[in-house]
Amino acid sequence: MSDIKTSVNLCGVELKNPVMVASGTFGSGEEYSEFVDLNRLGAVVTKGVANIPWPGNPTPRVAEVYGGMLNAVGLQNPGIDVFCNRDIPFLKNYDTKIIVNVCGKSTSDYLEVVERLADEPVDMLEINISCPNVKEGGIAFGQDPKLVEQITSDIKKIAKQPVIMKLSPNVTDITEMARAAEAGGADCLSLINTLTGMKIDIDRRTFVLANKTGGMSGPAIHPIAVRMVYQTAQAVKLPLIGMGGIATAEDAIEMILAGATAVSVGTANFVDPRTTIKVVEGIEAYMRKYGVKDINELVGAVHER
Amino acid sequence: MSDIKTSVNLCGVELKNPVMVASGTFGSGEEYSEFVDLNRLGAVVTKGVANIPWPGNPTPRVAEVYGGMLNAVGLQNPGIDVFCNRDIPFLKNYDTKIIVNVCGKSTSDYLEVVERLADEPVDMLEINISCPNVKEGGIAFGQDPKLVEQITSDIKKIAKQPVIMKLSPNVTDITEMARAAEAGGADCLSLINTLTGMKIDIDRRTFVLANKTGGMSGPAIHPIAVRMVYQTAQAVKLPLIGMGGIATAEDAIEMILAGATAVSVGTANFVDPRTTIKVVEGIEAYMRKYGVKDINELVGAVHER
Amino acid sequence: MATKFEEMAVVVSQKEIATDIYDLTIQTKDIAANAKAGQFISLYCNDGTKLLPRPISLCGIDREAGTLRLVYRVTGEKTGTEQFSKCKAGDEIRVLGPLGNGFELGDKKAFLIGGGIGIPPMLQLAKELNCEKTAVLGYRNELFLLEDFEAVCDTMIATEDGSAGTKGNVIDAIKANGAKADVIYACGPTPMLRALKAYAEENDMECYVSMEERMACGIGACLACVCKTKEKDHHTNVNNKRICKEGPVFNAKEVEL
Amino acid sequence: MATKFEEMAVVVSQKEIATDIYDLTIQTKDIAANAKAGQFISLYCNDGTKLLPRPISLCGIDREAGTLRLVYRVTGEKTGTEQFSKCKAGDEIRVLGPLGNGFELGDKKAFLIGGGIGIPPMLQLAKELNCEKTAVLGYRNELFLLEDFEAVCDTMIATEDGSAGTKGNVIDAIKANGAKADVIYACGPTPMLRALKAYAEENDMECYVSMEERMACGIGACLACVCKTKEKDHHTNVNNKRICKEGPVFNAKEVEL
Repeated sequence: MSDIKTSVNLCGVELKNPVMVASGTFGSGEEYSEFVDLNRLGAVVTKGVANIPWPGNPTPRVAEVYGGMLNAVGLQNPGIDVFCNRDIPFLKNYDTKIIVNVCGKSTSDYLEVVERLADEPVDMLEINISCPNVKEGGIAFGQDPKLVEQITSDIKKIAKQPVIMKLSPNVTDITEMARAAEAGGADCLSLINTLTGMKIDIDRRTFVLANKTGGMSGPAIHPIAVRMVYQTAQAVKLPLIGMGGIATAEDAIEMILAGATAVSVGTANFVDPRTTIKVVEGIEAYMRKYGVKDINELVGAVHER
Repeated sequence: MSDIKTSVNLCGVELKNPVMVASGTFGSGEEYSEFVDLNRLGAVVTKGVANIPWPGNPTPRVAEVYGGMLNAVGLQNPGIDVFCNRDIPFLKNYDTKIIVNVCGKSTSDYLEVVERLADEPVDMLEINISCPNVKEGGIAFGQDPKLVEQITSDIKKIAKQPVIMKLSPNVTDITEMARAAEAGGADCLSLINTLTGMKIDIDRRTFVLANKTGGMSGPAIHPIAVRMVYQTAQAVKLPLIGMGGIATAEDAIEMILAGATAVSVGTANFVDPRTTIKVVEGIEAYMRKYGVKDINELVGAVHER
Repeated sequence: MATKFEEMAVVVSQKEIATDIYDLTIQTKDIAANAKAGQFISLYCNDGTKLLPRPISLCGIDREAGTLRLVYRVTGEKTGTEQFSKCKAGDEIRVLGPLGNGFELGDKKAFLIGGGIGIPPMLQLAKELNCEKTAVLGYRNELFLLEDFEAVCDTMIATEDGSAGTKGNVIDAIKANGAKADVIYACGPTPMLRALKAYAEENDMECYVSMEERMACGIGACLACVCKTKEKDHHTNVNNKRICKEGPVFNAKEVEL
Repeated sequence: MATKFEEMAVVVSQKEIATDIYDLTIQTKDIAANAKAGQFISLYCNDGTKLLPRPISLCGIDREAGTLRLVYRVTGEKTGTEQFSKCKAGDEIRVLGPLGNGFELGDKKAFLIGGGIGIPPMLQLAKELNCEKTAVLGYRNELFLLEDFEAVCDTMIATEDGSAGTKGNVIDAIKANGAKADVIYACGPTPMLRALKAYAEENDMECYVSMEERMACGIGACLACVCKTKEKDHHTNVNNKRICKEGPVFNAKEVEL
């Protein structure tokens, strides 16, 4: 492994490799630790945590769609207290970076969590302003550039860790949201969250999801994610974490070439619990095949035909 | 067939069934007439036609993606004169409705085509204000509600046929665009056009498409289309033509239940040239299975679980 | 200690035993040896358009041979289950398991109640329970697995159309036979489980139900397949237990049905 | 009059004849009987994640037996061509064809020039051309189909590494052999076609080239696979001919390369 450098630096945080997991697809790592050596991941991004426990949405919460899935879990989470007492200590057993995904229904919800995390041994915060499955907060913040900038700057005032703003793809122009987050002082951006979709059961003539709509993820959305990462990389100077349908090392490399410094594996964890490790190994194999000494050479390296 | 009624009425135009084709995937029908009896389609929607011939984009113009494809053909078309002299007479040989898709780079381009079509024997006009692959016009119109309303009302002033406005999914809120088109006097809406995507060749580290980005279509985008059709059906009173990833009768019925009065088969024509006929037959089979006497009973008939 | 295994299982045999009901035996490497009655496994399609695993309960476990018997229903055309139904001896299916908690084996006089495609998991339980036990099987009309049950325990059946056994549902069959027990183990449609929960309460019986919900990960990470519980759950502290992890078997008193 | 057919073709035989080069024979119902040299067919994957057909040129046409021979390259892992390469006798592949214009057969002294995976379509042409003809085949290093050509016409070869025939490209081989002809038929990489177009102009030869581009529909409807042409095209009147419809064979003078 020593012949190639796979480590990347995300606003001061050094990851051993660019492969992390997408929030909400990996819990806090415990369930997957039976299949994946968490020490081999660049970072674990936890499921979103709020100031208090959230029960989430009614079931059914997931539906399969062509090449992907819809989810409307609704950010069920145990609240920041249980999280700090249980999930952070669990993750501290591993040599990987800890990125805590933060959700809320109001600015003060977010700030309460961020403040509570200030003295915790976590490496970065990812702010979920783009969950399509909760009525208040979430998506409402992520679709308006003024609100994006405001909440970013409010959070940055008190955050002790670098702040990643997670962007919604359900917008006309993702670069507008990216620039707003940059203007608000974000350290990093992650994109894309899920695209809002719907599935109807034609035999029962009902919505498959109790929530009617759900966030679409999986390989089906990958080309949209690559496009948005590319556009965002052209628009801002911040490092990007690319996600959306990454299931193979090839998908991850495509995202890196588009401009992502790191990548997250999401839905693919459900399809094969060892996907993350396969992506780590596949990136190394690609680097060796093409004589890439340092993965940073690949970031944003797509060029005209 | 007489036991069930499959005909639908789109703002005064009676289609024998709700199945049509998506503009740009079927030419003007000639190439597919070897595989499909055009008399069995509710309507043929032609490839977009402008006031003058357009050469389109450089190649490669298409790329395959997971469960779909990207295209950046760039609306290559022969211009309205050739179209009126060749394509309309061809289609008049068949007992199907003719819907002409109109594209332009400026309002006056659109108006010139609409005016030229005024005395032609075509049934409806579909105005493409949402093509992501041409720099001027197209998408620029479709992402701004003021422009949508303005161009709709300009066209309605001179159009002799009912006007369908074709909406872009690359927006934060499709209902805003739908309401703008309704306010401008549109007779009908069609949605969704393609989602902007990108594919990178990781071996060459180049964009697969000469145009860098392309419009994504195919089954992968179906859940997003269903969601947008449902939302739009709740927001406006106009009849809707649903499209986006319809490859089977089940997909078509899902779209109808979501609120579409008619549906268009697009990319699936490339996958199986007889898809349209299979959808027509599959809808009839579904109606018989569930004792649906009139397809209009199904339009928007999705209900809560 | 790894307790779950992802494997390429090999089909040993498969046949259709009733309309759309398939009886599949697969050879596993580690799963069968570690499985118990009431657990399930996830089966993956070989088709990139259907990404999520299909949870299927264990109808039989042969720990020595390392084989699992799965009896499942094909839910429609172009479905994942249809895909599995076409597999022949020697074909491979990717699987993950064993998953879920399974039944706790007690020694009280028991009813093992299965309704429709909830019948199969009761068979392995019938084999493992070392106590007085009666299987109560509810069918629409077409019978399956009946001889398998009759070989291991007393069995009574109900059919919706009365074509065999008691006409009606499983509770009708119990009443018609004047049968009694101290504990119910059950798997089947939610209305049946709901009725059994009420029946157990009325008759002061314990009742354990195996539940179903749409799943994604199958291992407790995604929080898709929760059910409402009386007690706060361990994971989120919000009365939402994970069917794939804390379940699928719950004490009926603990869950909303 | 239908001239194109969508069919389930049946694999008759398949073998790998060089690294990643496969030789596939399929039984068709109507396609072979209606096909000519230089045409192609579209092959569909059996995998819903790969929707677009793969155009593959015809290496051999047996109109009486109704079979087609396809010699194609597997372009990578998890590709459609890899999927085809795994088909065995008796397997079905959905196909559409014959597509495109094919070569017009003349009687002038001809070079049949193939480069790499452009070699296969020249074989059927060699069989059909009733004139003086020489095949000129350019390989990287590994030879394939050579004996097939030698059985039907004079053949000269070039290899990039000089391991067989002339070291260099197809034009080097022609020069080294001092060969002359009046017309060129060619299929291969664009740089080769470009060089042949120039060579033909210099030597006052006719030159017909078979071109490639990414396709979607394969029948002329989607306008994906156009090439720049000197003349206005019939379809759009904008100097863009459709490779799948007006092509894939063009007079080199008519197209930009």
